[in-house]
Amino acid sequence: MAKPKVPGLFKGLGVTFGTLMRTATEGSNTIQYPHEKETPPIRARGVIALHEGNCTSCMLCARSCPDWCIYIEGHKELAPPRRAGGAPRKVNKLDRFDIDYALCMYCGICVEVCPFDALFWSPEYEYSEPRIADLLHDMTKLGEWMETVPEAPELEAGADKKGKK
Amino acid sequence: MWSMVSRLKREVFPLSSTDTTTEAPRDERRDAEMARITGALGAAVLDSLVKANDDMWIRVSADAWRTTGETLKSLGYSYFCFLSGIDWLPSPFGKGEEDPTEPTPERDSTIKQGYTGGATRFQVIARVMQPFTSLGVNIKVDIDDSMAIDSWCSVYAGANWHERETHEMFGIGFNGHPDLRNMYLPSDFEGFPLRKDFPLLARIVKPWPGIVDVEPLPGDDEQEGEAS
Amino acid sequence: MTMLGDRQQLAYIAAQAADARVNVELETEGMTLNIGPQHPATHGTLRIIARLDGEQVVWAEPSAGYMHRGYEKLTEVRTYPQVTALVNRIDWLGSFANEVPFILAAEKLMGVEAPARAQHIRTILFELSRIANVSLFLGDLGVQLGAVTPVFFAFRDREYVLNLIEAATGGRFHPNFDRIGGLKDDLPAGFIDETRMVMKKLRTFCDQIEDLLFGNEIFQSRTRGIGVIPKDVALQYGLSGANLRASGVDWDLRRDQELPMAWNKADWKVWTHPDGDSFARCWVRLQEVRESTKIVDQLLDTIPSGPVMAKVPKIIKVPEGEAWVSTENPLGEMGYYVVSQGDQGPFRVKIRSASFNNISIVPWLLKGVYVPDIITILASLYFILGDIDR
Amino acid sequence: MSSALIAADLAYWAQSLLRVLGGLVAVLLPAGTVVYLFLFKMMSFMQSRLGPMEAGPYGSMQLFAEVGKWLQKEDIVPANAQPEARIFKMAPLIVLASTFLLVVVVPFGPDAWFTDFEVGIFYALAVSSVSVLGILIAGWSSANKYSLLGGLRAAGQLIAYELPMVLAVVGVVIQAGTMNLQQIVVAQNAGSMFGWNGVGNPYILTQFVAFIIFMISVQAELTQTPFDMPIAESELVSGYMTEYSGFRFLIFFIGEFATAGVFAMIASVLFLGGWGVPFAWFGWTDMDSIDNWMNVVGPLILFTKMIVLVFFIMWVRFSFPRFREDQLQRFAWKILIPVSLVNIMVTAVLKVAF
Repeated sequence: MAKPKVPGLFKGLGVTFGTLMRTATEGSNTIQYPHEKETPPIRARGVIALHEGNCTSCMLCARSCPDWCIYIEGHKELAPPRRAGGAPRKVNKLDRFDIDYALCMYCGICVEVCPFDALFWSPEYEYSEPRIADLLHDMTKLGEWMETVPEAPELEAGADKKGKK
Repeated sequence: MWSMVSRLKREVFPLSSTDTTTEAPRDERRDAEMARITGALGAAVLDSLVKANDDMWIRVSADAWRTTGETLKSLGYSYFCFLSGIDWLPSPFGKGEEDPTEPTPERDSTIKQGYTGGATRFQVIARVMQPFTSLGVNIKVDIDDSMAIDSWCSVYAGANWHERETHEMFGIGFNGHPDLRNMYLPSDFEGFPLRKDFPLLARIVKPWPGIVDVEPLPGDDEQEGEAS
Repeated sequence: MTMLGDRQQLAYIAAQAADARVNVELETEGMTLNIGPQHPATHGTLRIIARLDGEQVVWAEPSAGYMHRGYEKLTEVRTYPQVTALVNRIDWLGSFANEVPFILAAEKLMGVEAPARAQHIRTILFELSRIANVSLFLGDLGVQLGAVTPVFFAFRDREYVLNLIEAATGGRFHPNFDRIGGLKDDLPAGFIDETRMVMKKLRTFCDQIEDLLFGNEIFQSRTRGIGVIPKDVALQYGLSGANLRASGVDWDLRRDQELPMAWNKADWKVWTHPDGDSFARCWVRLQEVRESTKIVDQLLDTIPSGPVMAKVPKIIKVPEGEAWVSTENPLGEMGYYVVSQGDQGPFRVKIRSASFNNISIVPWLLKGVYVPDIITILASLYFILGDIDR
Repeated sequence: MSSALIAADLAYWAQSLLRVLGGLVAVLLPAGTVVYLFLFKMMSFMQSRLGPMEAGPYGSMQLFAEVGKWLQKEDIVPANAQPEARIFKMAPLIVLASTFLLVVVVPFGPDAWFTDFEVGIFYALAVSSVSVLGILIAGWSSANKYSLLGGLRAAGQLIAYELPMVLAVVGVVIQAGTMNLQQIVVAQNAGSMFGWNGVGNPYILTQFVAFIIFMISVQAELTQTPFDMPIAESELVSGYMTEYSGFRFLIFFIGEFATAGVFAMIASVLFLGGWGVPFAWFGWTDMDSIDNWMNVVGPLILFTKMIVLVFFIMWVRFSFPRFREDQLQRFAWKILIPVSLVNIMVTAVLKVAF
């Protein structure tokens, strides 16, 4: 230590004064929230979006949910055949797909297990409600979130590109 | 003793070459350690198990529980890691993941103990470690119908809270424990939550949402209504 | 050294009692002070029942359980992936670090090992969560001792780390990123450069905290010699992590235990302090943040390429067996004793959390100290309520 | 003293009204400025944030918003404090009263003062202790253990720090040869150092030790960090203020910062030359030759000096951790008091020698 010893009390005063000057000249580290917003990262788990057409009511997400916050009901329907002349297919059509965000703990297991790519994460976060019951998002509301779902991010160098979806 | 142990550490764990491990010497290390433990404990050890490159288990008789702690401490296992209980009864309630309209499935209720076996439904498991070498030993002990065992408080001071927790969660008593009040639960709470026959109400009061609820086409049979 | 702290405390109490006996007519009944469950110093809902003589503590005992969530019971009805989502809520400030030992235990039972790249990234995220956790401790320490500014510095710079964790895992607080056999996903592009910059900021933060707090004479007079834990007592109570190392025990599970993680691929130092007092504990933690930034920096240079997921079946069934894995978490030794009976979920999980042991020494430690020292000692022992109550 | 109050020929009730208004301005204006400038803005900037930004331009109306909020809140008296509710309710007023009593003797200009006591500083030090009573009453009557501890700590602390403060002032009094604050100001500005009167003779230069001790004591008297054990939010929740809500808390809050402002004024009167500028700059020699415009500029000068001193008080407050109660007492009795006694001795010897 070649530097002369400064009493710790004055060093501490220096730190706070330095920060004062830095905030005054370079701006603060905070954001004035309602006026400007931070963009969350692409992967941020904000809200779950539902692509209704892909869902087959297979119940995998509802079963894998750790706190049982997904409710699914459906019915069977006849859909036009894939090839001309084929028999009409029987498909499962959703009647109800609710996620209770008051219970959801944002673990993402449902999105991960979905075998038909019907669930996606969107980084949107502004959906707080004054009434807790309004946090139960139904099919249409979950479908609206689809517009906000971003593309998956590029991976870091050295990653195994042919990996997952 | 500290210096001895730390020298041992330097010999066994050269920091730079930890990634080039070879299986054999480590096994010898645990085997030797186990021989030392069983030698010191003598007849108290009912069963022992060394898993190569993994861990050590011993099961001791209930009346030798306190002396086991004392002996292990004198063997250098001065770090108290944890103490808890295990209820080996398979849960009579399952995971709550069944259709309430179906009849309750038959459940296997045979008690099947884990490593080093056992004879009773409840076991107490404790783990102590040798600092620096990071060798640890898991000690199990059977709890008979008296549901009590000697306390380790006087051996490892840290066992105090762990025993209190085990007492309230499993109902296992600890003779000689200074103060077995409940830690978490209200003092008039009835039942022992971590016993398997204590139902987890959250999974019982709410119906499982995983039941397939897809209405079949009007013309279809009931059997075909199952989800694909 | 061993007996010294104890004897000092006993002598102090004895002297107090003698004083009280002399002034019989002045002898007053002690006052019982409930510190908590709602109290600014018990970040969470710990309650400390202290019997006071004036401002001196005659007897004190923590009473936990106001946030007991019964995780050990909950794990019994959950599958392994679901348990992972659960356990990162135990120590909510260093959440990724909670997942790792559980996943390692499950991997041990299944006999799989994560690919090298996954191990590397795991270690990086583990250390990032340590930084996020302990840097908040450093700020909070200031608040506990009456300095308001450090905690804002801590939140400021911790935010960068949380942003990193969020960019990689999708969750700021609860990543749920670790999977049996590897990781959920690879790192997003740009993560490495970003992390390097953040690590620089964190080192500046450490310097600032050192100047603002650790060098401050008032801080030193408040923490030095307060709450001395001798080495053998620390071991007996099962103290771990920085609390143990501050008592002079040179033991770090990251270095001394072999796990399929990448700590041994970096060059770093385990800091210890001979004093065992509150200052030592805080100081060791400060150094640990610095070492963690070093570990992260070095590991970023050497991330191997390849997959991040080993071959594991889609529906995970863990074979019968028992496994214990513990790691050196931000708060200390965090371990899971997993008993499997071949099911999709564990049969029994014993969660050995660091704070539970760390805080169990409090009744021993608080005898004879003053009310402000209770706060100092609690702050320096550093507990997270979720980690005590589980 | 030559001239009386500016409006000496007004009726008594008009004079009283003017005095009351003036007192309110002299207490509330500094308090508001201190809160906005230091508590809201400087503290935030030191912590890399901006502080309140929504109410008014740059958040300048925030204090009014806060006052509005507090006034709307319920005035809660804890159940156990009900039997003595009157005393409980009275406590904050006593604390605020001591602030108003203090500002009475502060001179703002050659003719701008409320009263002109011959023993002004003696009076100021005496009434400043009245706030201890209020705090002790608040702590005791709250029927709360934390409040009680806080109140007792405050009593012990304020008594311990009253003494070094008095002793520090004694040095100034010896040098000025008067206890009248107005004359202390004049003595500093009319004085000269070794024949050079360019800056007058502010006592901060000759009485630097006393100045430091006085400021430390002020810090303790105001219960600001590092001496904020009576409040100690991490230990005692909020000390004697714990049970107060609504406008009674507001009074404590305003009282704290108003007292900070008033004490900073007294310190600048004692050590920085008060409202005055060195008289030699304008060729004044004594009170009577001062131009009348100093009655307008003087308060501004005093205000500026006050802001500078409060800046230091707050800077320390936002940077330091707090002492422990016994350390504080030790610091007062073993360091501050002996040092100030030595200071008095040296001052006296030099006074006699020159």
